[in-house]
Amino acid sequence: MTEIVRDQTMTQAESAVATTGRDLRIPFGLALIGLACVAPLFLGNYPLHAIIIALIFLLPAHGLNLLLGYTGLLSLAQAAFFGIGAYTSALLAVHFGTPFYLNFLAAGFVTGAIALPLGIPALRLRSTSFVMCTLGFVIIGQAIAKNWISLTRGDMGLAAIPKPHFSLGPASFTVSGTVGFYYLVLAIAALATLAVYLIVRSPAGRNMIAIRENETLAESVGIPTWHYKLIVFMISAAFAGLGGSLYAHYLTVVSPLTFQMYYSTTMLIIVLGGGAGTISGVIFGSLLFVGLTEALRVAPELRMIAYGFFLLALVFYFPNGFAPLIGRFWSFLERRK
Amino acid sequence: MFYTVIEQVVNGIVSGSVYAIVAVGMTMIFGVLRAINFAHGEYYMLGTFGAWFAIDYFDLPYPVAIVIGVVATAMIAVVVGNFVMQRIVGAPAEAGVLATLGVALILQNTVILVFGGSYKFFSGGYIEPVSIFGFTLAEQRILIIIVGLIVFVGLELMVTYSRMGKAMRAVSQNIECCAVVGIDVSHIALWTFILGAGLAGLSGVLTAPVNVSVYGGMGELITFKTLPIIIMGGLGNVRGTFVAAMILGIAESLVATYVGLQFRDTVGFATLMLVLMWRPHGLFSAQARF
Amino acid sequence: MTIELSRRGFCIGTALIGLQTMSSGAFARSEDGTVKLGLVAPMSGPNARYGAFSLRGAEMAAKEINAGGGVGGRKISVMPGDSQGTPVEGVSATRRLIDQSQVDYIIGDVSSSVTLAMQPVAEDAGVLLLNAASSNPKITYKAGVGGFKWTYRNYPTDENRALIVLQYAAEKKGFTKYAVLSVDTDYGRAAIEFTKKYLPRFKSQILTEDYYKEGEVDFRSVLAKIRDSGAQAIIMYGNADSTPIVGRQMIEVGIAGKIPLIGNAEFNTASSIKAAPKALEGAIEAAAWLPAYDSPKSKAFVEKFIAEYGEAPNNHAYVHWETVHLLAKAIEQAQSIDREKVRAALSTIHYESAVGEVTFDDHNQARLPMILLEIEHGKPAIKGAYSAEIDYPK
Amino acid sequence: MSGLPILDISGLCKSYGAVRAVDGVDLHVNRGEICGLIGPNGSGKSTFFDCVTGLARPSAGAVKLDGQDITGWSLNDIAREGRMLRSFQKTVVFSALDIEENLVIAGQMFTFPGIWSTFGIGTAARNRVAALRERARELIKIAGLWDVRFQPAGKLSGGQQKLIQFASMLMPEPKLILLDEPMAGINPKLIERVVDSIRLANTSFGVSFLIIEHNIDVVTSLCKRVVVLDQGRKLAEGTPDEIVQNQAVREAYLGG
Repeated sequence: MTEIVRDQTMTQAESAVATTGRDLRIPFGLALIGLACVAPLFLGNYPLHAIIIALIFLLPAHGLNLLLGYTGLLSLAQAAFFGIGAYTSALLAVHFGTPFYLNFLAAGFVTGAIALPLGIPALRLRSTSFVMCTLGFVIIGQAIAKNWISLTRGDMGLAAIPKPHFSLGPASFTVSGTVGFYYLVLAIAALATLAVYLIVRSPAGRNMIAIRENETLAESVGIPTWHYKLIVFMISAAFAGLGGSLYAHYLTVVSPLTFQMYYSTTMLIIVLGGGAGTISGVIFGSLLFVGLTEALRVAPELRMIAYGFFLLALVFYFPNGFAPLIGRFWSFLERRK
Repeated sequence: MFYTVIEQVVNGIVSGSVYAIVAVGMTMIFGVLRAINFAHGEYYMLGTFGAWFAIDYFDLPYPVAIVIGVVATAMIAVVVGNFVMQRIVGAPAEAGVLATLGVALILQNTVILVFGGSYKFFSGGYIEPVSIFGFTLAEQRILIIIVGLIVFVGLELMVTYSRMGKAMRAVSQNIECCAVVGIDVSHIALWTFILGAGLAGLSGVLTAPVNVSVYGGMGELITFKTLPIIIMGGLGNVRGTFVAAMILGIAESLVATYVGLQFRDTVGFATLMLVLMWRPHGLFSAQARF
Repeated sequence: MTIELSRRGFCIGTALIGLQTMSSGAFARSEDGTVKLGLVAPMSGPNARYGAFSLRGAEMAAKEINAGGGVGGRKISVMPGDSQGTPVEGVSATRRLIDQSQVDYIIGDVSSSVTLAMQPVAEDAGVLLLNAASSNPKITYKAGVGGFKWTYRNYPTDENRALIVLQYAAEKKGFTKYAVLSVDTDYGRAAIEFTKKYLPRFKSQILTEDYYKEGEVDFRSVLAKIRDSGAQAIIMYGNADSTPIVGRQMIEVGIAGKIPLIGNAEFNTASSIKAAPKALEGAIEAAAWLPAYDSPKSKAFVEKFIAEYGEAPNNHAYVHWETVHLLAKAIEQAQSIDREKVRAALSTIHYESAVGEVTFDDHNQARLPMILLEIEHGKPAIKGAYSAEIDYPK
Repeated sequence: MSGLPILDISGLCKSYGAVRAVDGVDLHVNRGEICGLIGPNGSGKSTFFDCVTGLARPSAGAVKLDGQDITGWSLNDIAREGRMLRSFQKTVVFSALDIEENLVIAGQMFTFPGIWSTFGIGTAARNRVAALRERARELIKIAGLWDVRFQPAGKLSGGQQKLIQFASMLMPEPKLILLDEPMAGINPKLIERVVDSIRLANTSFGVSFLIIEHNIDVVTSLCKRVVVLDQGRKLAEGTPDEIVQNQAVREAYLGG
């Protein structure tokens, strides 16, 4: 079930039922935010690193959630846009020495713009062919990164991407340490989450859900499904590009392996595992599937085997991922006496 | 110059045959299960590993290793077929994509975990070069072309004359009707899957001697090469798949020679995307199944 | 009321548990006296074999040192980090070793692309990065007086290698026309770049130029092109795993024994030669070290390695073994595990390695000889050891 | 102006390869009229509907809505105008969403000027949605679905789903509604309720209807005029009584 439905139901219920107990959702949410803000005080550098990676992956996952969870389009292209974003940022930083915020915005803008000509032919295809086409973007993206050597340095990758640097008038500072980067990524992730929230709660979000539920019916009530799909495809690409930019600036290197199926699979697991069509599920998913595996230093093979079994379980046993669980938790917090 | 072109075409036919043997299995699986099998290349890898294991650990001769490789693949396919593939009959396309993606991750990484991720040396096969019409080819490559032809003719005969083949064709055309006239769809799906996976395994074993190196990640590359082939060939269309495989094999070979080796692996998907933009349903009709 | 209490309690409880579990992740630098040595190498992925050899070499050295009482009474413990052979994972592994395992020194990586990406990370953290197996010259162009003061390299560079190979091919074999078939990485590309730099000196030219991806299996098209191009030798700077494949396919297209391979891609190992004896006959290779190298220390290492692991060591096993010993000597000379002091000791060290004395120049680059060999009658024959002073770009 | 028919279709053709599914049909619907469209299975009724509403592109002919030529417009272009809406035989609701959401979605595109404005988060957008919700609640009450309004639409019975769909189509206050077998697959007890709703919409909201229906009783009670299609051509036209008496129509049904 979608969040919108649940939320609406709750507002209705609120007016209907006399409230005697306290709704603990807001205090709990504030506690979580507070915890996130003070995390560096009691977390070591390494757990912070794991959370940073998880928050970076949250951006493309949010994008994929808009596309898959809300609009119902299964796309494997997130890794391609993630890579384009990373390279855009890295190239700007290395060649022109532009500041971080410019590279970051440019990454989002460029990937969104590239998604337009790619989306127009791809979105005309149906299910399987669309999936293949998006997979093609990843493979061709990698080939371009590998072979356009004069621009990308090929397999050698681009190294020594400068750390984010901000200057406001006379004051300037460089985000170099893990803690500094943590706050930067946390702020960006929070803004991105807010943006997604606003999109899905807007009338357009409702239209996206209508398209997911039944495209022809959506057309028949006047929703220009084609335009919406294209716009959402571009937004989701832009999110992936922003994530890629952060990734490049955090790790200070990019290589053609940024374009790989593994990243698309990871993003799929985050979205489907956390619960497609819910925002809290995607946040939970990225912390669990990326943050925790990174923190526990699970060997890559074991991690992928676990991902594989998890995908099967998602398809056959719990198609909504952790969403029902999270939903129950929220209503547990909200429940009155 | 002309000689080189012909030689490259022959090279292309060899790799085309390899792709064809893998891709027909994948396309038949699509026909019956309506699911793109993202794990298909992994069965190719499993076949190779089975044969490598037989040769490296037990010193068995290559022909025995072929049998072991194919049988091992088929046995794994029985397990996967029972637990995964039968369940995605009739499920939406996305479920098939995700489930087979999961299977691919499990198979590939289990093999890497067990045998290590590095390259292994495959020592079996018939690698002595022979000369035909002035071309030198390893005997193994001639074997690949011959097996490719046998598989093609065999499949054509099977779907036309055998009971199982006819049932497969029926299921691929209309799944609801089959259930009505008493064809056990899930049974057919399982056997089609085992046949397809077995063929992929066979292709792997046959290719190993000329590719020399065996490693856990090799299946993914094959999956990525076969996906465009089966879509261009018209999903579920065996003849179309054969033609598409040959076209891709030859195109790759020519690109490697005249454009650059580094661009070869992109040919498949680049062609696919051009084709999809021009004809969204592939080069060959998907209606003419089997 | 009870329900509400328990719910509130639950919230606070969760927060506390979270605090507790997370804070346990941040442990302080260990003071138990061991020397923590991080080893970044490809432990998984296509180059996992290199990582395995590197780790065995390093661990064997650590064992030897610990058996002899450690360095200044401290034991060495080797902590592996998996780079998967990719820059991104390499940086991740390096950070993990520095932040989480709190290592004092890092040895790594094999692949030049990865090492180049690791340099700024080690520099930021002020952790000594001692490279033992990457050959791209840029690594030490940028080190020492070039900038990164924490990067050292105990391995000869490609510039050296390219020159030696080309010189031998031109002067002893009389080759002037070459085809290039190298791996598409920093290593393969840089080696060709430096080869090109010295081509005019030997009045030679490159006729065809191709780069292959790691994991490539079909070289027939390219080899046929090379056959028709009229090249006299194939310059190949690649990884060991491709050598048997290239060799076999050279036999197939009929150039084995006619156009030899020159460069570096483990042409000299028994397994490569066994895979395609005809193609590798006459191959010329410049290596930092090879098992057949004739010095007492080298022979003893090979024997001990085989006794320990039941397999002959490769180049990577040797260089990592030697580098751990080198580092131990530096620590001993510094009489401290203080990083700054160890770094200073390294800069002035005179270390007797199996291939000769090691000293570092002002770019933190070890002065090391390159061993040149040719495969004759199925066995590597050593043609001499060459070394050259590097001209750093001003 | 009011003399003009609300929908005027002339010479509509649709071919699939060599097959002519619709072959030169002329049809009009007058203002305020409930017009029936019947014919045996495979006579081209649904294809005709698809061509008129933009789901399929007609091969030839012209469709005029309210005097405006809308031939070749896409389904959402036509629907977004809010003048002519259509229903479907099988799929009728957004099944995961509750009734109110279904209705709000059905009304959204007519109150927001352009796609970009739907991404709006300001007061204007919120007020628009609030107004939609208000109207949705009214319609839910009229349709008698108030008690089940928070249930996912897909969980409700076929008849209730038809009512939801019907209510959805009234959200933008259309002038003409095309119904594709509104009575198919619903409980006979509910038929009366759906018929009443159609009549109510016709009389109090002034909506015209074109209805494909197999249930001849429903057609007779609702429609003043009935058009019969057979093999893609118009076979007959007239009052329900005339049609029932028509020899050609009887043969077509018996023969088909």
